[in-house]
Amino acid sequence: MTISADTSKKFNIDTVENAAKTPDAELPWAELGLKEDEFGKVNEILRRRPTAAELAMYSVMWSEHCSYKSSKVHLRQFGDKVTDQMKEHLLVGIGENAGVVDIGDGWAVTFKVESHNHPSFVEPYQGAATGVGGIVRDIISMGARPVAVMDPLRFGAIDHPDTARLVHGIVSGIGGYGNSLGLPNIGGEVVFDSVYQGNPLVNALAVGVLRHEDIRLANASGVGNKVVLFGARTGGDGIGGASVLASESFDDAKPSKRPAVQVGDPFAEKVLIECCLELFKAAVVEGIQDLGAAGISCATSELASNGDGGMHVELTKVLLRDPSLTPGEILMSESQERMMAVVKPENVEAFEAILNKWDVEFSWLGEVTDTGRLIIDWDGETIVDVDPRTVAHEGPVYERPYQRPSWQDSVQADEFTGSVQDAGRPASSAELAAAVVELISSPNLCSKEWVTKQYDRYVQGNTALAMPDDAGVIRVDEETGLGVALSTDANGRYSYLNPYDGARAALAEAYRNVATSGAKPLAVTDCLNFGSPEDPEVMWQFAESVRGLSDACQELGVPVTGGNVSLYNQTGGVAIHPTPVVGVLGVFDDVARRTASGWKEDGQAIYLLGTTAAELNGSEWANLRGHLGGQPPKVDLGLERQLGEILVNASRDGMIDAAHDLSEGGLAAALVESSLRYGVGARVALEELLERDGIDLFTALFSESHGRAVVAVPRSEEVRFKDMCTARGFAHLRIGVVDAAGGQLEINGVDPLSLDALREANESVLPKYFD
Amino acid sequence: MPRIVVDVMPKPEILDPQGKAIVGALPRLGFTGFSAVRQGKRFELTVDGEVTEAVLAQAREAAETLLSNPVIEDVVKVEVVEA
Amino acid sequence: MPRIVVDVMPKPEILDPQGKAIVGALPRLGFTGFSAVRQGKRFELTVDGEVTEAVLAQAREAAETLLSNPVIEDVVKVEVVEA
Amino acid sequence: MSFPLIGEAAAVAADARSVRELTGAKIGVITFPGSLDDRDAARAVRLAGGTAVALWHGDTELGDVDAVVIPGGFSYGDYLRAGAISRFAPLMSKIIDAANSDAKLPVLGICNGFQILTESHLLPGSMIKNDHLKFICRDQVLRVENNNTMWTSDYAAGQEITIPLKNQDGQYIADEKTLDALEAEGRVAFRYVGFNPNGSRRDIAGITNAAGNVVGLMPHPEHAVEAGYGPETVYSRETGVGGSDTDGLGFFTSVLNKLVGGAK
Ligand SMILES: Nc1ncnc2c1ncn2[C@@H]1O[C@H](COP(=O)(O)OP(=O)(O)O)[C@@H](O)[C@H]1O
Ligand SMILES: [Mg+2]
Repeated sequence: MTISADTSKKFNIDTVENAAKTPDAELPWAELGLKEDEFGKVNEILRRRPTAAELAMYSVMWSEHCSYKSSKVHLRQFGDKVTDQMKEHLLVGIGENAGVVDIGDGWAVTFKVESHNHPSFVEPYQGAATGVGGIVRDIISMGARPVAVMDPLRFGAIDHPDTARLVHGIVSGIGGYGNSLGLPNIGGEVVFDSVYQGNPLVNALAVGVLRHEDIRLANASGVGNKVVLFGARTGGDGIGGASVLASESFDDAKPSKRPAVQVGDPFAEKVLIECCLELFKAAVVEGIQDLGAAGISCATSELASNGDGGMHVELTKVLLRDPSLTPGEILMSESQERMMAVVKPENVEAFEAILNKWDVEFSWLGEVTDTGRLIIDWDGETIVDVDPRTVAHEGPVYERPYQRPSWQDSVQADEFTGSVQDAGRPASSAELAAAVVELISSPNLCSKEWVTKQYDRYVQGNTALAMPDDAGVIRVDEETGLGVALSTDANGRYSYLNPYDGARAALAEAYRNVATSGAKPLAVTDCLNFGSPEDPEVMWQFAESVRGLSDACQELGVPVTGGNVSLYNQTGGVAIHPTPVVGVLGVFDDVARRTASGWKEDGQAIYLLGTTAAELNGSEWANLRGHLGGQPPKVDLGLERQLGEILVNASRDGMIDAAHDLSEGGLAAALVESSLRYGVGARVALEELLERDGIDLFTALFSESHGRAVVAVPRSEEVRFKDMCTARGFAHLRIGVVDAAGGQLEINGVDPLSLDALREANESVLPKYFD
Repeated sequence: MPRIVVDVMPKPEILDPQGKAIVGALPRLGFTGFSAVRQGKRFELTVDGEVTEAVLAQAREAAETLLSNPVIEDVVKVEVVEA
Repeated sequence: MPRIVVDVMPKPEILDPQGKAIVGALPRLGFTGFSAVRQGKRFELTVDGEVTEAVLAQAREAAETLLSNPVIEDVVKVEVVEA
Repeated sequence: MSFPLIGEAAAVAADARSVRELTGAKIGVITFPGSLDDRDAARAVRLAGGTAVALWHGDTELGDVDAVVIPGGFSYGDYLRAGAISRFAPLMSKIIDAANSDAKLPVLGICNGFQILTESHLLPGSMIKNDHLKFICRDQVLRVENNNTMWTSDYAAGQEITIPLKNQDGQYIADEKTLDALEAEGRVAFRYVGFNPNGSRRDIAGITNAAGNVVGLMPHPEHAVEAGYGPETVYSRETGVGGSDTDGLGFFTSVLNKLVGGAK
């Protein structure tokens, strides 16, 4: 059963010939989102007016989302600041569907994070679900088997009436899609802050594994090779704007309604994954591209412009879910679960056999040519004749004005220390104990288990660490134990206070998390979530963040391999905090060496690595007191690098049995989390620390200074461990001992905290709001 | 006790993965006469007492707000049946 | 094209977790007139051509074998509607 | 004692003698469109010492296998009802016949596989949505109530094991008569202990047919077969009990031992 477009119906087909003859025809370029000068440029490129179908293509490919027109000039720094040494492990860098990193033994890993913020606000379940679907297709199209997902999420205030709707929908959407694909969810973030109220952030990361020789790229080479579209049928998804292509509508009947949202079909995608992997194994595809934003427009123009430069397709061959779609709409449709591939004629039969085995529908659309043109026909008449590069790569580039916000200085001057709120700083042992409990039962530091238990972390049988540990860890090679670790992080409050340092802090934290698990950090992906680029102050935040992240990558020697920019995240003219989500990938020779975040063995020594300064600005504690001002904690990437080396060496050489980095909530949060991980407490004394770093107990517990971690060291390894830290000149201090029998966390100067009470405080928060 | 039946279907323009899977399975079982299947929901609300206009209005509103997701579904029927 | 509607409901003696959740939510939203809710499924099968007795028989059999699980569900209706 | 490194227990899973004997037994693992834990089930078979054979739902012949595992996942997306469409796969009718035949082919249905077995009426009852309506993934304690089946003979009767559970439609239901009969005949094979994760009647996690060759359960033994990749039973957050990371291996060694021991 194959229904192609109903060519018997009469469209007013706007052919290239017609366009040449009717130069003055009115076109709805503004409604399609093109600016006047952009429309002018299209005319200039074509040396005539565009056809309706061409207009559809240019408008969607030149949109902010597809062309990165506002961000491009800044993103270049990621490439410019990459040294040869950083490139050592890069097999595929920025620009392809996802970057590919060499992890040794012929294995490679590809990973990328992307946003699906706006769709998730409108329809949380489907928006989040299709976000996972989209990023996973990027991974497949590199030739990899997807092996895990992660989901950094940001919501409005936990008690806002709309938050439960979004949390329920988004979490079940991520789970509903990812669980059905058989991809373990190995980490993410859940942050609540009223700045995200009307604009939740749903970022999704996927990681895939492949052999070096399996890398596939999105290019259409080999004149005469066939172009095929396969997977789900094309429907009217995501083409709201295209209905203004009036010149295209039916003569006799109005097109049927276009869907307001896209609905995902995870089953179709799971079948697509297995089918693609079988195609790769049989070596029957030359180039492949997933269909995401801008659908066929994007796939044809990118494949063509990355290849030998020409492609000729017949659009009526596209299998449709809704036969009333017009050619322009078919080109713009964002229907999910579709792929496009280039296949040699001699492989066509083998290709079809594999698709038939998996019951996947396909249609041959055309072939690769050497004309340098992308030509699209509708029932034999040419409706698109363009240079594909002008569509895919030569879109407009803006140097948008940017300007440091007028309020930045006064915000930075408003320190938490010395502020009115500071008067109530906890000091007595009872107050400090209450403060610890308040901290770990806050929306941002409470247990995220209500979320994570809705995700399958076991499927595929290779998950060595997942939530609540610092990084997700996946075995890649069953024989050797070769594997990877991943963590994503961002702190919107730090970035609001200082976007340059905030971005560096995000990288530092993700890097630290990966090292804490025992993996050597190798590469970076990022999802830059910001407000409107047309607001110069937002644009400044963006520019500063990219500058900060790219500088930091250079300092730490880890390249950005790919990512995503999400702009216009604002409601009622108010932008979200700048939120650069940074994902770091690290590698293990043997994941058996991975370090979990909780201690277990009675009597092991607890060490604090790094030094603590009075850095409470932007902290979780200040947030709980309703304060946001001052400069965020200082980032010293030299120290981060040293800390990372110590953690990785210690893990590899069996010197530590547990490690947990310090980040939001500082030492207090880390001690509680490491105790609750396996329900094993500790006795801690911080007097020496207070003396050494010149701080009080409250600061020691709640400051968020970077470059720190706590580790549990077996007695037998203590000397070796201390010697290593000393040799490297890295601050280390024994602050306590693991106490398996006591059932409590005992900190000198703080009332004892029973683990049962801590667990109850930590785990009851999300159920209270969302069950 | 009287019941009100509410029928909810995916909007026609929206992809219905479940219906798609079913229409694929039917011919394999020898059911060949069907070209499309869509799967929706049927709710039976038991009314406490008599079905007044007010109760019916409540059912209609519940159908639009709670029982269906207006972004992707249509309420196709709200109807009283006697048990 | 003509359609056949098949309605399937959970058996009365089977607990229906979705219906239970809905009946719990209704009063919180101010809908107070309902004492019970059950959630079932509604299928719309599009018939290729005319609805003959044979097609209807197919639909009835599909309803009993594929569209419902007799252990937990009852087919409550198989009915032709014209589009 | 330090935390077992990943892989240690796997290496000692079966001693050298039994491995040699058991590799002769072939255990088929069937893949449907949307199966997810098929490769994991095959790995479990191998780690237990057997030979895993990949089976395809569309095949019309069962071929040369001594037992079959129907793995977990979302076959056909769990659309319509979990297992409803897969039950009609060509290979399923062969499996149904072989399970009911005198040869009594051993069949283990895990999660989606269990759902397929009930849809096929190889096992009574059915699964509906979890009572809390959400997907749940957790380390779950089970009691082995019947160790006289092909898949449980390596456990002690009443033994408590911890294996992962992950599903959306895991609430086991059947009418009272059926439930009473299952209890009376000792066909409740596994019960949830400490926490019923989905509202299943009488805490039932898995059941067996009368002959003991067909067993189905919702939790996933194949995810508890390798140290470091199983539930964190040594210090589990979720269960608070001790145990090992490899409690699920017994399912696979049971059937292999039975097959090699001539029970086939
Ligand atoms: N949305 C989510 N999805 C999956 N895992 C999550 C999610 N949110 C938090 N987690 C996990 O919970 C744990 C605690 O999160 P967080 O405190 O943000 O970690 P960290 O401070 O180490 O970055 C981590 O293991 C993290 O990966
Ligand atoms: Mg951490």
